[in-house]
Amino acid sequence: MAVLNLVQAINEGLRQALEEDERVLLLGEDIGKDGGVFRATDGLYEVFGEQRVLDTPLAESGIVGLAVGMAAYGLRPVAEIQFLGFLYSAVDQIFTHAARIRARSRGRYSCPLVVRTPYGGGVKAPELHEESSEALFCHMPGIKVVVPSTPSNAKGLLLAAIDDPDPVLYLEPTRLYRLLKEEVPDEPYRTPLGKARIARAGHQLTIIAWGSMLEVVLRAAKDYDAEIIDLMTLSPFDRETLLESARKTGRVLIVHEAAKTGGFGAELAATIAEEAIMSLRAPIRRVTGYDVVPPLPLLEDHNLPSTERIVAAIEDLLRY
Amino acid sequence: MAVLNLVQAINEGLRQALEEDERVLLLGEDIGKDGGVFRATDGLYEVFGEQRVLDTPLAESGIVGLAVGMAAYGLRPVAEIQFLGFLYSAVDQIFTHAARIRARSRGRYSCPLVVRTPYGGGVKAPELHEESSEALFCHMPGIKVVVPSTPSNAKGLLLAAIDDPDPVLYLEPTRLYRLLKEEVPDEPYRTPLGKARIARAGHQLTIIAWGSMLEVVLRAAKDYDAEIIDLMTLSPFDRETLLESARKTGRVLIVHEAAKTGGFGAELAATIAEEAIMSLRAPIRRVTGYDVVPPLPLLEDHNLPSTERIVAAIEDLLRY
Amino acid sequence: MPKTPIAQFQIDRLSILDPSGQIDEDLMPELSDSQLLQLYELLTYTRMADQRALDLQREGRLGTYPSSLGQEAAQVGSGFALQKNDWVFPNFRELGVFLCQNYPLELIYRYWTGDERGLQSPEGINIFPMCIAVGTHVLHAAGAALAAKYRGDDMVAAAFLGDGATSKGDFHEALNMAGVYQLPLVVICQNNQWAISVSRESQTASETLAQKAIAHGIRGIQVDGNDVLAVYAATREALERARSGDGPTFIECETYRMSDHTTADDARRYRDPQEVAKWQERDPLLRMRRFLEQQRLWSHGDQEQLELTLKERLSRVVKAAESTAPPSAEEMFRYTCHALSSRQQEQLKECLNGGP
Amino acid sequence: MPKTPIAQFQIDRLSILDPSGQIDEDLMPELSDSQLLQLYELLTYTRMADQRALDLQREGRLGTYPSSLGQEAAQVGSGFALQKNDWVFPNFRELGVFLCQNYPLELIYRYWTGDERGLQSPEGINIFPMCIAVGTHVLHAAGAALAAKYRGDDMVAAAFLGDGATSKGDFHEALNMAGVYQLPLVVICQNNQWAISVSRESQTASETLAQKAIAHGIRGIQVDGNDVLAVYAATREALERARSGDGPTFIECETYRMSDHTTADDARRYRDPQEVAKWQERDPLLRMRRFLEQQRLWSHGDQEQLELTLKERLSRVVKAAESTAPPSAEEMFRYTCHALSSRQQEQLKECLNGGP
Ligand SMILES: Cc1ncc(C[n+]2csc(CCOP(=O)(O)OP(=O)(O)O)c2C)c(N)n1
Ligand SMILES: Cc1ncc(C[n+]2csc(CCOP(=O)(O)OP(=O)(O)O)c2C)c(N)n1
Ligand SMILES: [Mg+2]
Ligand SMILES: [Mg+2]
Repeated sequence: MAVLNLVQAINEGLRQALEEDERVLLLGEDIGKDGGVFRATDGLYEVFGEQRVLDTPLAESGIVGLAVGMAAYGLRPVAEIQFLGFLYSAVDQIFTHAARIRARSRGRYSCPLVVRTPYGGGVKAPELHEESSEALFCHMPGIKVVVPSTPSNAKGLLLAAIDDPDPVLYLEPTRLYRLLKEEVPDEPYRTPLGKARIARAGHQLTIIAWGSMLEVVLRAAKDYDAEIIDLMTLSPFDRETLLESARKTGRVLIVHEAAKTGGFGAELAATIAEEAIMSLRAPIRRVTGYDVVPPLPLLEDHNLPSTERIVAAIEDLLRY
Repeated sequence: MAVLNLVQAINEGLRQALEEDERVLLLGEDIGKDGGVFRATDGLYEVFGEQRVLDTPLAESGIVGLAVGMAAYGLRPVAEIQFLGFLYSAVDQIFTHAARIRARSRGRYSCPLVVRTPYGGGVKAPELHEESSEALFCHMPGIKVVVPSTPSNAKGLLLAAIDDPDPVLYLEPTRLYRLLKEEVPDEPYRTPLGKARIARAGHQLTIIAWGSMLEVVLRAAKDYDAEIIDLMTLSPFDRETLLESARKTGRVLIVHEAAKTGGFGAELAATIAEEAIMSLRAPIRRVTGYDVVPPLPLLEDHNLPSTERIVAAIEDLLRY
Repeated sequence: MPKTPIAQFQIDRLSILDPSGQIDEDLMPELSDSQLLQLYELLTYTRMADQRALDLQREGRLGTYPSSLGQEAAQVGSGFALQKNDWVFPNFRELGVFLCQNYPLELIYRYWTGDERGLQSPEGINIFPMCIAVGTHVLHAAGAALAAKYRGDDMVAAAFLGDGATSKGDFHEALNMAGVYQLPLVVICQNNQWAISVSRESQTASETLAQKAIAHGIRGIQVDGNDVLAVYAATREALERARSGDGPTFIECETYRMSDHTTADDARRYRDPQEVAKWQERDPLLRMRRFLEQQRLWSHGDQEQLELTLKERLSRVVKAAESTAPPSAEEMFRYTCHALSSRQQEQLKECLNGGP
Repeated sequence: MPKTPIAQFQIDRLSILDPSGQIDEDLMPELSDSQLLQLYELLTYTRMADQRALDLQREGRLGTYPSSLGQEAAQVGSGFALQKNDWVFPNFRELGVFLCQNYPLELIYRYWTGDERGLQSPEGINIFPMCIAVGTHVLHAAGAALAAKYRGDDMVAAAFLGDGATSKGDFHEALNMAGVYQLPLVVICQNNQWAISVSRESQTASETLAQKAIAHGIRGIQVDGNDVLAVYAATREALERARSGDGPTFIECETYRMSDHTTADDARRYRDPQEVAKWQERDPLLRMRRFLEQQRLWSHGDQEQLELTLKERLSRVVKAAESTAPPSAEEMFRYTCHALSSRQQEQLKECLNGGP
């Protein structure tokens, strides 16, 4: 087993997908010769050539729309959008087409497409380079949303996403790209979509997080007997695991980077309030980014959930 | 006072806005000579001319982007998007620009823009003509989301939206356009944004709805002592009114047309579960559209919340 | 200010068959007599099937419907040139193209009653679902073309759209991609002069729509869209070039929407009846019929016979469409993804128990 | 297949000042000696301010930064032609345009440290915030132009973008709108041959970028973008036309990105150093200096003096930028909407109490 960071694990996953299945093609801006602005596709153009690793013109709706056609024709395109903030112009292609072609054609066509994109904050990058608008895509029946949190689940989830017969939005926490390294099995393997992971078992409260926030939560909660759930797939999310843990601990804290109002934490809280409320001993708390336009680097630390804010919420919950 | 239906009330509101303020301009597809596909702008082109009522090329991102520039320059554009389903290609202009220009320029520019669009189901219309994806826009700090439910609040909310110094998405429930008529004051008046309305006071449970669902809820709950809240503004929503009612009744039901997962009901439930849970006697229930691709007319009644489903949820809540 | 010219472009217009039924022999594409008759039958079938849809709509037996009246030549001329292995990415107003591909008409009728099953293209017919979101589907055609090129398949993707659609950003992104990758793609624009109430002149300041190709370094041509032979010839040439690796073409067919935009529209609100009358004279069926008659390939009796046959066929089609059992609610769930989430399973159960 | 030509188009290229410093007298725009010197000073200031930003970035005193090296003529030539009442809609690489408008350089430095206040254009300077979402801002320029036309204001909107941006749908939607409404809009493309690692040829199959205007029925012209006089002349002509109601123009300035895409990029991964060397010979400053020297308007001593002056000015600017207090967290809330929701009020309180 090699010791890899998250972006290396993704690179390895992509390489193995290309090797395993000639239907797999990569497309995106600067993913060819340049190897991607974060080097996620480093070396793949050289090995697989411009037939399978396509540099595209600067057109995000175009990239996704093209990939929809490729997927419907029978390929398994993996599109890279350079940053989540640039996916907004492709929302129409995702919502109107990728998510619906199976339903619209009553199964005659489908869309086995993966859209990969770096996302999230904490990297002091320019405007639109730190968006965390995952919730938008979780309200759209027909697509899946996946967020890895470690090198090994990054690779496994990516390969599972490529296998999936439906479109998957695969959000790569930029802050984690080179933050942690771990041993990653060499062979291709799949981490099932739709299943959460108990990152740490515990009894006093349940904390739900994903992506880059998981790492913050693990640090913040290290002195508490918290059950920490790494959601990994946001849509469809693993209701059973969440509800079981909420029923067990009776206290729930949800942490995400995105603005609070309408964030994905709302759905998780609502689900628990609908299905496990009778087991709760305390309010369901959310520690999130504020309801503000995502700030530039000098202010971003004021906006992102900090260990202090998480600890304060834990303490508050434990008082009930 | 004239007796108007909802689309007539909107037409009157637009006319009065054009009369009152020469900064107000309308733009959109087919809003000129044709008067809009639902006749919302009927007669306005004739009165105000092509300088103030602009037919646009077929380009939704273009319409919103153009309006952003007009608003920043000092006008008060009111853009019509023919159906909410066609706003997806303008999401980038809304999220990246309309919602952010004030923050990005630190107040030097702002975006007093209204985007009007028919939305919602129950009218047996073709694909993409019955979308109810309001939740997407409620997760974006910097814009407001408004949904009228009666002719009189339609006019008042529209004029308030046009006055607002920030961008407002004004969603017009298509099913209500000609469903109900009522007396609407002749003079221009404003219904404040951000305030919910108690459509019916009650004690046993709280039901929250908006737009076309309000009418269904009023019918379904007629034999129950339910407090029915018409949200009217979804973003920012009237937290105080909701929490007060939830604390009073101890039982909450939320009804919306959109798919359940990640719908705006999630935020409302989460807010109540965070701030009023200790007063609740029952789970927070949501009766919503299913998590499916919005169906075409022959199946749509299977998807939209029915009075039966609402009654079943009420009965269920009252058992606690 | 004087400057150095560095690039020159020209847009040509092709027309072969004039309103009186005369053809330009030099330009006439190779078509056997039976093919010529087939073209005329398809034109007629398209018109009659369209009229039938309008009748059904008026009787409340169909939902909102967009008529193809007047655009039959643009649709049949291009649809007829396609090969079985080609893929079609239609707009929503291409009845004639569907009929050329032998797409079951009853499915089309069912679609317009609000039944998704109407868009389930039968195996062997590669038609994508009609695209309601105007202009967004050319990218899918480009993507399929790219996939076919990658695989070495002998396939051309044909996308259909209207004049209004050329204003959408996606249209340009698609043409640009097609140019960059030299895709086997033919984009066929039915410039019917109107996008609901917005006239061609209010839609864009460009003199022709064909010249939009120039922006993307690909071929563009304008064709008399009421001339089935010119549309056929231009499409066939573009398909051949695409098939032989010579890249994409954009074809503007100048035609006219003789009807309202859809059955929900009233075109008298915004357009001059004289304009409609003027185009009446350029009717695409009439001129093909005149040509065939002049060639002694067609007679009054043939016409009567054809109309009778088609009428009977249409009755059978309507019967088949209307005797189909309505779709089941379960389908909403089945086709959203390949598998149901646990929440969808619960919802399906509730839906089947509770009913609407 | 023979056809009838129905439309013809030509793209011209304008160039006035050649690399050796010779000008084409016939094409030379009216510029006083002091204006010519001003142009050269702006070119030099742009280059030195850019170099200073790169230095600051290397020292960790600035965030990611996109250099304008090599594109000074395209920026200064166009920026200099603008009038005070015109509005500018920049991309993110137009340092020279900002400096032409007297936009405070310290604000630009502050912006690139990650401070929104850097984009708060001072009253009297009508520059829109730099646009990071490539190609999306031309629509805003078109909207402002429409508003100005409606009001009868003597204003032209000038939008700046790169070659890559011409692939975005929004760019085309904007040009089309501008054509339809005949807006007072000038769109200035800095074709610097690269969009990060994607070359001009891989970006689009069109021979020139200027011809993209043809799709929308508006004027398009190519200019030698390293020739400050040609850029100035073309921009001034376009502005005059726009101002006099003659509609929009699209200007392609052919130039070259001499640096990496940004400080986060390493261009050696994807481009040939020989190409860079070739463009080195066409340096926009050098040729203007040669011209001025030949005109006896400039000497070695002047150059030394100018560099000294600018160096001192830059030190003051950096000091001003770096001595500014950091923004307060409260600003995140204050500028999201004109008023805070009750939830935002609570959040603000928490934020100010808790700190990061
Ligand atoms: C993106 C989008 N915007 C608006 C509409 C509403 N609409 C339906 S058809 C139409 C006009 C289309 O005009 P054109 O492309 O010329 O096609 P035609 O209807 O003439 O066949 C409009 C505006 C739509 N379906 N999709
Ligand atoms: C919509 C969008 N997609 C992707 C990016 C990432 N990105 C930043 S600059 C750039 C290349 C821009 O090329 P060009 O338009 O030629 O401008 P240049 O950088 O050469 O000045 C890319 C892809 C972006 N900022 N916006
Ligand atoms: Mg049309
Ligand atoms: Mg460039």
